[in-house]
Amino acid sequence: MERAAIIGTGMTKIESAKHTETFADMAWEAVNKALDDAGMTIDDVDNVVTTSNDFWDGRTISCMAVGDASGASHKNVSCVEGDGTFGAFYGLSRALSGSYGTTLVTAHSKGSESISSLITNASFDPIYDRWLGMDMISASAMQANAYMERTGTTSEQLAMVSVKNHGNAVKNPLSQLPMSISVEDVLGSEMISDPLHKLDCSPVSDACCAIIIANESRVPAYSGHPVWIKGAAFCSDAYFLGDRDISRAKALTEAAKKAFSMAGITNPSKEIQVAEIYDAFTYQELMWLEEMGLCESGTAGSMLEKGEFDIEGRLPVNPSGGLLGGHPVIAAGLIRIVEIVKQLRKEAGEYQVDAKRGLAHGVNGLCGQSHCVWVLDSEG
Amino acid sequence: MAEKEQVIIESGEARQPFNYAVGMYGSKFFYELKNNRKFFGVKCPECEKVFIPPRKVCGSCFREMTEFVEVGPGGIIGSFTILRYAFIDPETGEQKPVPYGYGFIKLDGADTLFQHYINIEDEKNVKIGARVEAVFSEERKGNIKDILYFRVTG
Amino acid sequence: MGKNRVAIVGTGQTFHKSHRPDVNGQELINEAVQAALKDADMKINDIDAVVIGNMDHFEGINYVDCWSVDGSGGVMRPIIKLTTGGTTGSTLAIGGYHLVGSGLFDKVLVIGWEKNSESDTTGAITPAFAPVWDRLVFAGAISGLAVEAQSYMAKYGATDKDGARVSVRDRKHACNNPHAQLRKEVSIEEVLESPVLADPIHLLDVCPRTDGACAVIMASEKYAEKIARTPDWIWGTANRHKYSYLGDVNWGELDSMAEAAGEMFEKCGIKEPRKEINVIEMYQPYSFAGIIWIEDMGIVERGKGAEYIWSGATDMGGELPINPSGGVIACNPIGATGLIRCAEAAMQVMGRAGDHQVPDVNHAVSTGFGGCMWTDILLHGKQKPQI
Amino acid sequence: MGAGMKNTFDGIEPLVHKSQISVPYHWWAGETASRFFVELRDTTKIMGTRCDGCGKTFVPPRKTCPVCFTENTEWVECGPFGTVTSFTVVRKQQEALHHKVPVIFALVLLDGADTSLLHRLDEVSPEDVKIGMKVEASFNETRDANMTAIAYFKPAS
Repeated sequence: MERAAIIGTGMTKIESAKHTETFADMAWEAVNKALDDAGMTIDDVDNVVTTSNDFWDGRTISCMAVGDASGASHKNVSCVEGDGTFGAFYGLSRALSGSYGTTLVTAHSKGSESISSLITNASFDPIYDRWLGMDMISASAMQANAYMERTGTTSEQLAMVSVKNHGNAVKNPLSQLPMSISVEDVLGSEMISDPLHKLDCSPVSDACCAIIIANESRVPAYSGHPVWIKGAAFCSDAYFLGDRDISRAKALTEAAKKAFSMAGITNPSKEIQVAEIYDAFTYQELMWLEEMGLCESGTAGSMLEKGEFDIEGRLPVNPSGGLLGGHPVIAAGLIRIVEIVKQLRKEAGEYQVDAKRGLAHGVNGLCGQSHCVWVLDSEG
Repeated sequence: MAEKEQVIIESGEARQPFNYAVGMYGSKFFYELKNNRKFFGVKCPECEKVFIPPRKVCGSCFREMTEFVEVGPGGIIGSFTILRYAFIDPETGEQKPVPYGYGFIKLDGADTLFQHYINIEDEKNVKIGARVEAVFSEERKGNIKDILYFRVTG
Repeated sequence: MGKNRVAIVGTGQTFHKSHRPDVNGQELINEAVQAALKDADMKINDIDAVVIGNMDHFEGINYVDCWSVDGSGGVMRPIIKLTTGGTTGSTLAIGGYHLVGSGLFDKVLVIGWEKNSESDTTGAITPAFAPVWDRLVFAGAISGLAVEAQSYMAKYGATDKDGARVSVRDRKHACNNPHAQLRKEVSIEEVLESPVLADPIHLLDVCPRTDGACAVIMASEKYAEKIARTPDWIWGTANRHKYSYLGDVNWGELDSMAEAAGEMFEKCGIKEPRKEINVIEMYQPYSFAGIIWIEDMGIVERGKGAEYIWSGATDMGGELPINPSGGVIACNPIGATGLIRCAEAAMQVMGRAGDHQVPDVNHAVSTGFGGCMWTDILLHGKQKPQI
Repeated sequence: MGAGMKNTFDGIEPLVHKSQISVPYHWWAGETASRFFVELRDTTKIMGTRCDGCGKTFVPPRKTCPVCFTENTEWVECGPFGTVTSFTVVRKQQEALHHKVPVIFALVLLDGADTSLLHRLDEVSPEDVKIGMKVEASFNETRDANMTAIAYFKPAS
């Protein structure tokens, strides 16, 4: 891959409900923060990619709400539907194709405006599965059971992910759910769908996030501190849950392998120094870590117990608090990228870790059907 | 002949409820509409266009707008059509009554057009450029239906 | 212009129909995909990545990229969804162009599809617009288009007979396209006598409701000429998706077309589009657009659209044939429609358009339309573009 | 937001527009799913399709193999017995649910199939459900041509 960097980032605070703000209001805030961060004006942006989802937004052409407020009025613009990491991937490809030097990528969502059980139920196949009444939580719970059965991971270990990430969120002023809690608090919280308690699940959130990607030739022109994109790849598994071994995430393994290979990484568990990954549910942090090759299969739970994924640990995972600290669907993956950029620029404040190379991860679909993996580096 | 039967899976009522944030600009608009029967737009500090509905950003100039400007209540028909075909209204899940006049109203002092119903009882007077005024609902709740429709005044 | 050359090396379409009860959505998609693979003489395992799109509320399926993989070939492959409303199909084509142009993939499968028979089309398209302001009175695509036609007619004195002439052209062209849904000639009188849907638009002025899918395979320069004898090189793309509210639109002129076409022709070195372009596949969902939008595209002067249409210049055999496939008036599976324009333009350049082939095509233009009066545009060419 | 805007919006309540998108859908099952549903309704047989290319038997059936794109023409009867490959017990009433909690969802690998079928378990206490347990399909007395022809799966007799 040719060289490209993230030269600016901006995001709103993640909140449970931004009642006073429209999608456009949120986009305006995130985009201007990213422009300021990069030392750019909107005229320096060659093209725009927005990321949204028509179901979550309750709008058939959801990108229409944010184009003007994202500065796209007189520019080439497109819209990815799915997680923000996928939007960023398309933004990257537009910056690499030579057509544009810089791409502004945004991602937004307001979970507060819809009923997530109904929105995610609409992801099930209408002919065979939807009538059952499942949603993202019950599907994920089924995956959690399969993963725990295969690896012997325990409910206590799941709970420790919640304790760690909500604890990390205390240090992140943009996080929605900073909490100092114990394993007992998690296990004692309401059982939603076995084995997932309320505190095993990420919250419903509102936020918008923006990044600016530049190809190598344009990076030096701006004052922002660039973070280099070393690898980016995505991959999808089969659709029907019954077609997959849902205790595994084959597509993640494949996407990570490709991203690592692009970045010249041969031993990811040693070479990746910080990871922001898609912990929509506690078990996912452990399962994704194993499946992307950052630890051996079945060992994430015990490594977590030893503190290896803590902010001070060997491989800090979700030092920002992750999705458990705030889960604006669609924006969530782009926020993971922004958090890694903060870490590599040493701008993460109280949750700063010591890292030069980091991994960001996003997910589309039920039970992690489709994954996007980014490897970022502080040096070119 | 089992293979020949074409099965249809019906969704039944596939209702997705939403709580759309109106935003502060829109909330101010509806406050003035409800309490004072006044229309407000917002003016771009750069191109000086007055936008209705009011919103934070002038897309063309990429500038934040802060100056509210009263517009209307009179205006002209900027463009219109008369809808004559039946369809399902997604806000109710039921057939929308037709025909109805669908207008883009250029309120006095505004640079963009405001969409609403146009009364078509006197259809021959409904044309581009005709002067119109808003007819308000007696019981106003702070939403777009506080205006019943626009009617041609001459 | 891009630094890596990108070409279309194969296209596939379903035989578009008003409804396809014999297949579900995934199976419909698969028909187009298999047709494109066959056209390019490739296997699904040759494909590096898939780009797919539609409009969610027509079928009511969330995360269509994930759901589609049984038919789209996305199993254990990168798949990404792009969606921008009516422009989705052309947005997908532009997406495939950039994904290949980036050097990240060599062979990309681009898929647009829609099963419009599975919902109420107007009911499903109304939520495209702002819930607080626009949905109360909005009534689907036709209402906005009627407003455009009214505005143009008021300004330039065009009549509904002018619109009818465009419909007559496209419906005649469609008779030569085996994939078109409506293949029946009509007369001007029949158009004018058909029921009025929204003044001044008659039933026969507008597109039908369609189930269909289209797939296009794009390849990098390294592979393009090995796969196709005459690849269709993409010279450039541009688009404009401005306005957030329908009332912001400058009704009667398609500003997005003027801006996007202007940018694209300039960066591709096209100085006299009317002379340099040999065929246009335009996303023209109703007849009056055939008059108005060629003015915005810079083919003819403002107000001269109708005269140009009546001259026969845009008919098959004319100076600049428009919509040899029959266009959108003959067939409109919305999420596929913009991509069908791209595929048809590619077929013209590659010499694979069969009975609706325009002779000696050097440059073709395809467009997409949708959203809040938005435009996408692509320039296709037989020669390799300069980079 | 600047101080000036704060004054402009003094006393203005932020409004929320309560609305909905209510569009009914009728999805064509297509010939392959139609045949599956008609068999379920008329004969209570659970039919899968076998891919000639990779040899896998798919339930629900596929017209074309999702992996190798081979047309699947061979129909194979599967079940009615099978094995639970995963499950969950939903404890909190969610909007999408049609039954009262607790509701047990499960993936069932039917005998003779290579993919699992997503369905519901009943006639079993939530505490007794285990991955690996043997179950069988329980059919409704009156059946429509859709997935509800199978009422649920229950512990194998």
